[in-house]
Amino acid sequence: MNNNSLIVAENIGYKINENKLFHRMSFNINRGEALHIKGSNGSGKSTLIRIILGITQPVKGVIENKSTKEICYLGHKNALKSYLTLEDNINLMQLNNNMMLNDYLEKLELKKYKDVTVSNLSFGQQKKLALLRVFLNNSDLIILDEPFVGLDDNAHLELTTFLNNELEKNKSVIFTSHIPCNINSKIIEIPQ
Amino acid sequence: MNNNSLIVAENIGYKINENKLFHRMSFNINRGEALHIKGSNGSGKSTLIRIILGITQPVKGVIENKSTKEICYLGHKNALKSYLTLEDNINLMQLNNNMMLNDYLEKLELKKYKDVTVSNLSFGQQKKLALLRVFLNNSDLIILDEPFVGLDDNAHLELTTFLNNELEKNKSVIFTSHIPCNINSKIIEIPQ
Amino acid sequence: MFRLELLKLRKKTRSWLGPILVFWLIMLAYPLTVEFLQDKLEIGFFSVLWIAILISMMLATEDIFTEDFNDGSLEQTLIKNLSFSISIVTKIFTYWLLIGLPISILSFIFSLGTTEDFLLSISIFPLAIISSYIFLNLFVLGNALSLNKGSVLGALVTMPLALPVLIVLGKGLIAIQLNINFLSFIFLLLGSLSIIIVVIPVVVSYVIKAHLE
Amino acid sequence: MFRLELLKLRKKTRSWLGPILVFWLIMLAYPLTVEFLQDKLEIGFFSVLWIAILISMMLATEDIFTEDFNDGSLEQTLIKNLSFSISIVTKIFTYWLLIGLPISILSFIFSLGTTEDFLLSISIFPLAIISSYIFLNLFVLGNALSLNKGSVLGALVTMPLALPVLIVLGKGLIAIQLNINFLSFIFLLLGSLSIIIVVIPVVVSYVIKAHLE
Amino acid sequence: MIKKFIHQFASPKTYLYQVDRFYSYIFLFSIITYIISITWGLLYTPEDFVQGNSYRIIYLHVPASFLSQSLYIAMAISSVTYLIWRVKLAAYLVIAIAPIGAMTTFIALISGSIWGIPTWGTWWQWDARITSTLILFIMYLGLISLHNSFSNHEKADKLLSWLVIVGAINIPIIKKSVDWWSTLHQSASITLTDKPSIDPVMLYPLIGSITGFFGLVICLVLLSSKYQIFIREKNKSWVKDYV
Ligand code: HEM
Ligand SMILES: Nc1ncnc2c1ncn2[C@@H]1O[C@H](COP(=O)(O)OP(=O)(O)OP(=O)(O)O)[C@@H](O)[C@H]1O
Ligand SMILES: Nc1ncnc2c1ncn2[C@@H]1O[C@H](COP(=O)(O)OP(=O)(O)OP(=O)(O)O)[C@@H](O)[C@H]1O
Ligand SMILES: [Mg+2]
Ligand SMILES: [Mg+2]
Repeated sequence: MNNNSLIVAENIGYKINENKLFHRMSFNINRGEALHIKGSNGSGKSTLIRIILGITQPVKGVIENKSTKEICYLGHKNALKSYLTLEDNINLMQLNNNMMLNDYLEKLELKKYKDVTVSNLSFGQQKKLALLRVFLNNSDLIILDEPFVGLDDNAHLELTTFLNNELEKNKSVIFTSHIPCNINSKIIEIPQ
Repeated sequence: MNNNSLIVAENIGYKINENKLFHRMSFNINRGEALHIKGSNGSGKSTLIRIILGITQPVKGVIENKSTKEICYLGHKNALKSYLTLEDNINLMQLNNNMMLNDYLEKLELKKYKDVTVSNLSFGQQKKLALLRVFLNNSDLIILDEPFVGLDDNAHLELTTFLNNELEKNKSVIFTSHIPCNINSKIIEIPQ
Repeated sequence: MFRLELLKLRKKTRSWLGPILVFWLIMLAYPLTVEFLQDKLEIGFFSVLWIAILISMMLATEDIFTEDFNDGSLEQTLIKNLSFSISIVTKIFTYWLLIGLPISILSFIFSLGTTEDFLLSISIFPLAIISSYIFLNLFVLGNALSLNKGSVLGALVTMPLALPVLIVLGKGLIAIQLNINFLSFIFLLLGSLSIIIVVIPVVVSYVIKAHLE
Repeated sequence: MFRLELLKLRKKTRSWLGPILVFWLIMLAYPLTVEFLQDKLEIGFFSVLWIAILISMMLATEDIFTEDFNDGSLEQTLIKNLSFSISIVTKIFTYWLLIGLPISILSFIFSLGTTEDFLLSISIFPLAIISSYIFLNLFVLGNALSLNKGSVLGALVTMPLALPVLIVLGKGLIAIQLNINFLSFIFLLLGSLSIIIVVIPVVVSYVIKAHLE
Repeated sequence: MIKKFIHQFASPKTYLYQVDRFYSYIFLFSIITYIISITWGLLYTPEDFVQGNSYRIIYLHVPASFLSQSLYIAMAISSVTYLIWRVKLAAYLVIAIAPIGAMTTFIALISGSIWGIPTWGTWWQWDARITSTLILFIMYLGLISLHNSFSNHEKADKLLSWLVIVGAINIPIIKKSVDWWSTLHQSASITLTDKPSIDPVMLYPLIGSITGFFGLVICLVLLSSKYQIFIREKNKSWVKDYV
């Protein structure tokens, strides 16, 4: 509860149609901290994230977001337009940092696919394209719902290094993952 | 090339729009064998699988499928109807083995969600539901494109045990995965 | 298989009830847009009826394949050991049963309500049945051609194919009213239908396979 | 933001060219379904015109939100620091610009071609512009209400709302022909439009938020 | 032998450099021809006895209608070349011509409609020639759309070529429609065998306008094929050098 905290959740609970997902969850995230939300399938990780984002309202408790900037979020769905090319999708994302963009396109091996329609890209390439929004964010809170899904080793490494860098820059990260990853983070576990 | 072989691929090559994915790939799979197709994102694993399935034609080479039964396939997409309930989706799959079905519903912790619309299920629950088609297959070749994506540890274990059992029953498995898994298999790597 | 298609479509209320409601809306709205006497109402009535059937069939097929394409079911059907064309025929028939048939019945009712001529209206019924089936097939083809969102191929191809049917319908109506060779129009339509029923599923299955490659 | 919507829609050829082509088809097909002399053609013409505008607006909005809903873009828009209602207004305007406006122009041309009455046709133009915008808004509401495939809520709600507009259009036409208080109809429509433009986006944004929860 | 020759000559690279050599001459020649014949036709020919001044739209209508079919035939020839000899350039030409063909057909339809208003009293008639021209227009659009809707360019090329060849039946139908069915539309006024049924005063500017229009459209086709080559071969080193 210090000045440094970004998200403060107190006693939040959620249920849908008599299906109690969690209750009395309290946690807080400071700047420069990462939070790994763990739990089995269907335990309510994505739901909790949507509560943090403010899309869903918790049934009980309060949650406070002290950041003034837009949250950078990537969920299970990529928010890509499958009928547009890679390049058009990047245009839609309105990423400003052009130099870095080229850098990341190179690193993620997407450069030569600029004119390929997204529906023709491979599963992992689509995820990597969606992650560009994260790599080039300018917010102080990054929320990722299973971002490692479908990534090959190279891209996986790229993402962990990036996130660790961001943490050092005093940004905060909240993520879920069933795939082990190398990020130094607090852990909360949603019980079944 | 013995009597026991199920899939025989010789010198197959594929390219799309001047983008050469692979060439001169040869491999064969015998009954009771597993094949792990490896490669980085966009290297052509899913494309190779679609060629094995006969959906896509290779540009060069021949591939022969000696199985007489339908292939059991689960790709990146779940082939579920998101507007139907879990139960209706199971009905659509036309799975016959009812006792086993209940067993697996129990094991995968899906039982209590029978009446929930698939679009409301969690990411992992949807994958598990799609995997029911695999768990209750009656074919002698199972092809899975990144089946471990989104599964929690319990479901992951369930799937590997199942696949290992199938292999012992002399069935064959072809799969791709960026997530390490415990299946004793041949490996082919598609070079970048 | 038919049972499965039926289950799928029935639960997707919007897809079958939507077109029927729209048909109903158009037929209800028609008299509102004209301010003429009862007898003049009939003049435009049948144009609107045919166009309404055309439209509702178009709406009915709007995602007949795109959905299966996007969620991966189409691939599953493709690797089944059964003819893809047959599965398309089944699908079309299911759609017709849940949408085309009710609309044909509604056509009869609306026609009776407007013209108050039972004989005329009862002749409208087979015309509506056959033409809805033909339109459904045409739009299925159109939908298959434009599985890809960027393409308007479907609309472009269906149009020239639908026009002759509309012409025949228009002429058939005159035939009914003048009480001449009405049956020959029915046979003409039935003839086209029988060709279409065979050809379209085959073409559609090729088109979809090409799209999936 | 408008620029982005425009880019998105423009590349999705089927979504904007499709409805325009369908409109064109209906208007072309209309004379084929009737076998009357030129002067009688006019009687049904305007009914068909209004219905065609209605239909093409319905087609235009058919996946205005479902697509964004399914691919997750809607969530992204929601967490942006900008008003969701405004983004809906922008979206509607883009759709109208790419579909409603061309259709209004086509209405003018078809009307001119059929009636050969320039003054009448030039009065049709504003009616078409305003009514296409109104219809678009109504169907956007409908689409938002039935984001979920199982629901026909959209069709059910839009219908009673569209009927009054059609009635006004019908009466407006009479007004033009009799050369009386045409302007008052335009004002009536403009009045409804101005209310709708404000109310619908707000309602729609609530509905969508409720769907996403 | 033939195959080797064709492949050598029809490499996109050679083609591109040849186009650059001749393009400006063709352009200059045709624009001058077209302007001269049009001014002549519009200003210095007498009014038509029956149609008054409205017939002057002929200088747009006839060349456009004529070209809409010629371009389709060119597409069909390219398609055959592609399917038999697998010449890539031919495939590029097919898809390069299609939009230009659609454009000229559109001009033919519009100019015909405009001409129809004073002469026939209607702008549209479901008569054989007009309908078949409309179908030609829709076919052009359909072919373009078909090509766009397949992500695999080679597949798209092959399919397109086959369909172009199948669709070629429409061409004789358009040509002969005025003879086979009695229609509102004019029958041929210029034929190779008979003496023209049109006054020489109108004939020469008409021929001139056809030639000029033809040249201009060829220029468009050249530009469009250049564009196609750039798109399809953009990863080849010589294209990068060229640009
Ligand atoms: C939308 C309406 C029309 C369409 C689609 C149309 C189409 C065509 C076509 C396809 C040709 C054939 C060109 C060729 O033989 O290579 C043609 C030629 C011609 N059209 Fe039209 N036309 C239309 C209206 C008119 C009208 C209204 C007139 C004048 C009354 C007219 C006069 C002519 C003449 C004089 C020729 C030249 C005939 C020849 O020398 O072969 N057309 N038109
Ligand atoms: N209408 C409903 N009725 C009953 N349960 C529901 C309903 N809608 C959603 N649920 C349940 O709420 C839970 C939502 O879980 P959520 O998506 O947050 O899981 P998750 O922890 O992200 O899982 P995963 O690891 O699979 O992504 C699921 O168990 C789902 O079945
Ligand atoms: N039209 C096209 N033009 C160029 N490249 C294309 C086109 N369509 C597909 N591709 C490429 O073909 C490849 C298809 O790869 P595929 O989906 O088989 O990859 P994968 O090995 O399964 O990757 P992942 O691990 O990400 O699932 C991708 O690199 C994709 O970009
Ligand atoms: Mg989740
Ligand atoms: Mg893959």
